[in-house]
Amino acid sequence: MSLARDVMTIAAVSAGAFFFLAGTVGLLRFPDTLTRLHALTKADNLGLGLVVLGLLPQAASLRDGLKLVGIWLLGLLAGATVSQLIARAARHGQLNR
Amino acid sequence: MSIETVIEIVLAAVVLTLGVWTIVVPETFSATVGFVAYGLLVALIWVRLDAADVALTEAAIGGGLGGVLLLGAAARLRDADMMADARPGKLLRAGAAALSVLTAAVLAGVVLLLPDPAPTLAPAAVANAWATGLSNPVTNVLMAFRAMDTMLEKVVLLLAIIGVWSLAPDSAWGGRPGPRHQADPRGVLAFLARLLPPVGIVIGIYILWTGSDHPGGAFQGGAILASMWLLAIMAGLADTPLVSHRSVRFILVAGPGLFLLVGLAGLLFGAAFLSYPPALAKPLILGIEIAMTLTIAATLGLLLAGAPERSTEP
Amino acid sequence: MLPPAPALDAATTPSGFLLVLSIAIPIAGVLLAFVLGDRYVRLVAFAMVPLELAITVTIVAAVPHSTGPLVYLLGAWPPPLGVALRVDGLAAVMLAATAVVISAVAVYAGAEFSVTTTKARAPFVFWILLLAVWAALNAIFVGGDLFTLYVALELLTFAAVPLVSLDGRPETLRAAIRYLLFALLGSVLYLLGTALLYGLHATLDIVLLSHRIGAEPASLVAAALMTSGLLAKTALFPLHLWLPPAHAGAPAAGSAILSGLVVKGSFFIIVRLWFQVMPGLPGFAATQLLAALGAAAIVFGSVLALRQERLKLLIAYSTLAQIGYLFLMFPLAFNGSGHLESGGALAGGLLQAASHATAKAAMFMAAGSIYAGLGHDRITGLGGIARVLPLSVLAFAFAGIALIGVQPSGASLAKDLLLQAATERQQWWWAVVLQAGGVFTAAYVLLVLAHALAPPDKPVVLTGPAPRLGDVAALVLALCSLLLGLVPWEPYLPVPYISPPDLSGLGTLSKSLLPVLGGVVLAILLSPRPHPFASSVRWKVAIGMLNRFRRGCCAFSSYVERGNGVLCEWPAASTCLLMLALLFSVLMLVAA
Amino acid sequence: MSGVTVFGLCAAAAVGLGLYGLITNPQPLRKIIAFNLLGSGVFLLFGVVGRRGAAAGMGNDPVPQALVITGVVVAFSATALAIALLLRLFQTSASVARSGRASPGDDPDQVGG
Repeated sequence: MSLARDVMTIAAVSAGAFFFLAGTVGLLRFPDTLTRLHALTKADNLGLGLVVLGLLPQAASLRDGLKLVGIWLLGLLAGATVSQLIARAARHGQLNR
Repeated sequence: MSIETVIEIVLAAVVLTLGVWTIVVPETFSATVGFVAYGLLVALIWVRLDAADVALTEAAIGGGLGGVLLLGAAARLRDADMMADARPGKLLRAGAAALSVLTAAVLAGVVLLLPDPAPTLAPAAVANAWATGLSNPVTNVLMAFRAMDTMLEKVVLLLAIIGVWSLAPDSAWGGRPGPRHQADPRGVLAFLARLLPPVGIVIGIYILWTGSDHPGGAFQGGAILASMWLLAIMAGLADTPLVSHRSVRFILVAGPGLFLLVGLAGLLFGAAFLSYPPALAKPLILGIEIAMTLTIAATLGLLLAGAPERSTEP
Repeated sequence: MLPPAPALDAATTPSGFLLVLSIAIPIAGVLLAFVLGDRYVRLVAFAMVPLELAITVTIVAAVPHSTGPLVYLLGAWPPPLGVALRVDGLAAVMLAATAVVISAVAVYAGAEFSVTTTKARAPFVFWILLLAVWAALNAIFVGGDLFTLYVALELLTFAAVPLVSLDGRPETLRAAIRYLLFALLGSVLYLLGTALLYGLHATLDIVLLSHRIGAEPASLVAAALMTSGLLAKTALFPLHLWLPPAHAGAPAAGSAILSGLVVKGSFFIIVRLWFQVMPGLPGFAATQLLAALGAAAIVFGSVLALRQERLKLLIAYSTLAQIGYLFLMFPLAFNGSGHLESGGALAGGLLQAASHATAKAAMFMAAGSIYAGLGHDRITGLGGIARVLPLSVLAFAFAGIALIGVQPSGASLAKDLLLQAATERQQWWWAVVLQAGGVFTAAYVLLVLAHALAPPDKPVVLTGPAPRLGDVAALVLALCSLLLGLVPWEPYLPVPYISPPDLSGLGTLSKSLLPVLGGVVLAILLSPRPHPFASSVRWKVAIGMLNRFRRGCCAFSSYVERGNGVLCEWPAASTCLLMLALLFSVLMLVAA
Repeated sequence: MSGVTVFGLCAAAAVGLGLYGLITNPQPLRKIIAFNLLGSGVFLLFGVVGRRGAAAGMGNDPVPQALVITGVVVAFSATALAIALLLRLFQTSASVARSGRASPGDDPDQVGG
């Protein structure tokens, strides 16, 4: 049982780490703000989600598990809002790089 | 070398790289962003040092509110070169670099020379925890053993507010701090500012409450409440209060005031100034912490809002 | 397990609760005034000042009757876990000086900072900060824990900085920023030292540390870092870049507090550190370096004071010189067995601090009255002022005479004590510096008085009413400083026997006259502007002969000014700070 | 134990970095950032000291932790005060310059937005 949990954790967290890596590379390499944002939100939403998913089997109690999911949801909310704001600012031409 | 040491070395290296970048990058705005990232990663170091209370504080201040403060200033001072001193010459910079490296080297040497096993007060703090009934030793130190420092620190916060307000133009004295923020009421910021505060307030209160037994406490909780308030202000849902308003003033002194009153009660009726009778210790400390959380939230929010700029008359 | 606390400290002493009140009452005043708001601020301050004064008097009266220091254990927790407050004789002297100066400033500022509907901001800030400065200083004087002292020191900085920029002009804002940043740099270095000390000894209590500390390299580095950080906050040469603009820019009552008291806070912590935490560690060379910086401060501060055009700046530079004077006691307290001895030299230093606090506050208050009366404070435009503002000029004169060290002022007793220590320790060079310091002081005081007593070029028109009550407060403060030498100091300070001042003797007369005469000569030689001294024919002849020499002196003083300009650049000053920290580490390591 | 040493060296380096920035950076805001960096190095040193003093079932001595929390609050207040001074100086010198030149410059109130 614990082996299955560990395998799932390793798989999901590795996948999450991969998305973070890809997102970071994209953030550094993509040419303009909107595409960079695209890369960043992938890392945030999917990467963080997968990491949280991977950690859930390791949670000691239901409360800890709920806290983990709460972190993911708050991360999603913040990420979505901030990317919206940045994208709007970029479209209005305030960020020219 | 264990995997943990490798992670720690990588973490330290990333933190230092960010630190170097923060210092040498030419644009002030980039330096500010670098500092925010630095602060968040330093919070991770605190976790690795097994100091979760400090990690929370560092994340709330170094990466959070401190970042907001610095970013706001960087945005407002975008082309403020007139305030800069002359750029020091190459020779001076080399000298300063040499001296800083030397100082860091001396410090590093001293750190390596610290005695082993290290002297510690942890056993004493744990052994005396009975006096308060709280099982978070950091809260015990802050609220009981070294309560004087905490009280003076709250007065420092109040003086910072007075110092910031003292910079108001005479015409705006008693008015509202900072500019009035306008945001699209159906925009995403306003949406967030409606959605997040209920959650944030619950989390802030939870962190205050859990601080008596687990990592957390008045300062960390207050910082979260302050950020919720600031979010509402930035989204245009709320305005900064009049600084002359009596209730604002009252909230700002509630924490240190209650602290002082409980302390004086201990002087008059109890064992000593800032001592708590063991039976009442927990409720008294919690009461002070609740008042302090409110005070801290208001203080941090107003510190970020800045000096009064708009006079009482519209 | 940790060794138990020494028996001396194990319990609160009977009147220990007074120490708590000495901090709690001004804090209560701050909180109350803040809530009640603009209209009642001054009222709260006026209620708190006598209360706090009474508590200080009680503490000072209680100290001689106690066998050791008065002790209070906060929360009944003994150190190292808890924090203790302690008052010994040194702290009592500083508490008393603070109480006297703040009370006088409160009387002085009563009229200037009254609340009117049009300007409520400045009075609100001023009165609250006055109480906050008091709370912070008392916490520094009675605090027995190095970290509590850090918080108190920050409290002091936060109370002092807004006083500088109270009028909101760009120059004073700039001065305030510079002051704040440099003070923060200093306090971070201090905090770094406390971190190291905690890592070594797991306590920050002053008494416990003094038992545990040894000549470990880490302790010495910590001490060096803390010392240099505190020197930055005390503005000892060459770390003085922030002081003159900050002290000259504040309103007069604020300047009196800043110059008279605020710099003494960090100075007092240095004294605690060197004399109580680690009397055996610094070694000969470090004490000599400290006093050498003091001597340089005397020369720089005095020469620059003589070159100022504005009275307030002159007084600010005089503070720079007087701060240097405070550091001359360190080598003189260094005895044959390699310890800093709490003896006559320490008494002299503390006495000098107390008399400078009173005299300098009085000087700034008098200068403020003069500024209010004339609408300017150009020194060359002071002619005739003695006739229209006699009280202000008298207060300035008394304060100046007290600073010069004319019998029976506190400064003269301090000088006697330090000179005696110099003879005992066979360090004649500091005796020379001590005497020269008196001559320099006389030079800039006499320069101002000569201008003030000179006949006016044109009739003097007062732009504002003369603040009578304020001038009386300044005068009382100046008289305090002038009579400090007559106070029986034995219960508080380790004063060795000194023959009582003999006011009529020939020796006394010459001792008082010599610095004055020397001062006249120096003032003529070093001040670049035309002199009121030079108006009489006889002087003209003398000066004609001296002219070449005078030109040389002027060149010297302009070099000093240029050098000062370089040192007052931010990078240079902060580099000096680091260099001092490293230098102190090296000197202490070599001595250990 | 070696993790503690790593962070101890990291703290020393952060102090050095902060000092260098504070000395050489001409802009006040950058000085404030450098001060914060310096401060975080000092706090980390406290943390390392506390971590070394782990005992009695605690991973970190609570006393230095409490000192750091107090110190962080003080440093934040200092930053806020310094920035307020800076913004006010910016406003006043801008308005002084404006009235001096009598030409329409940037209104500092509008820059913040």
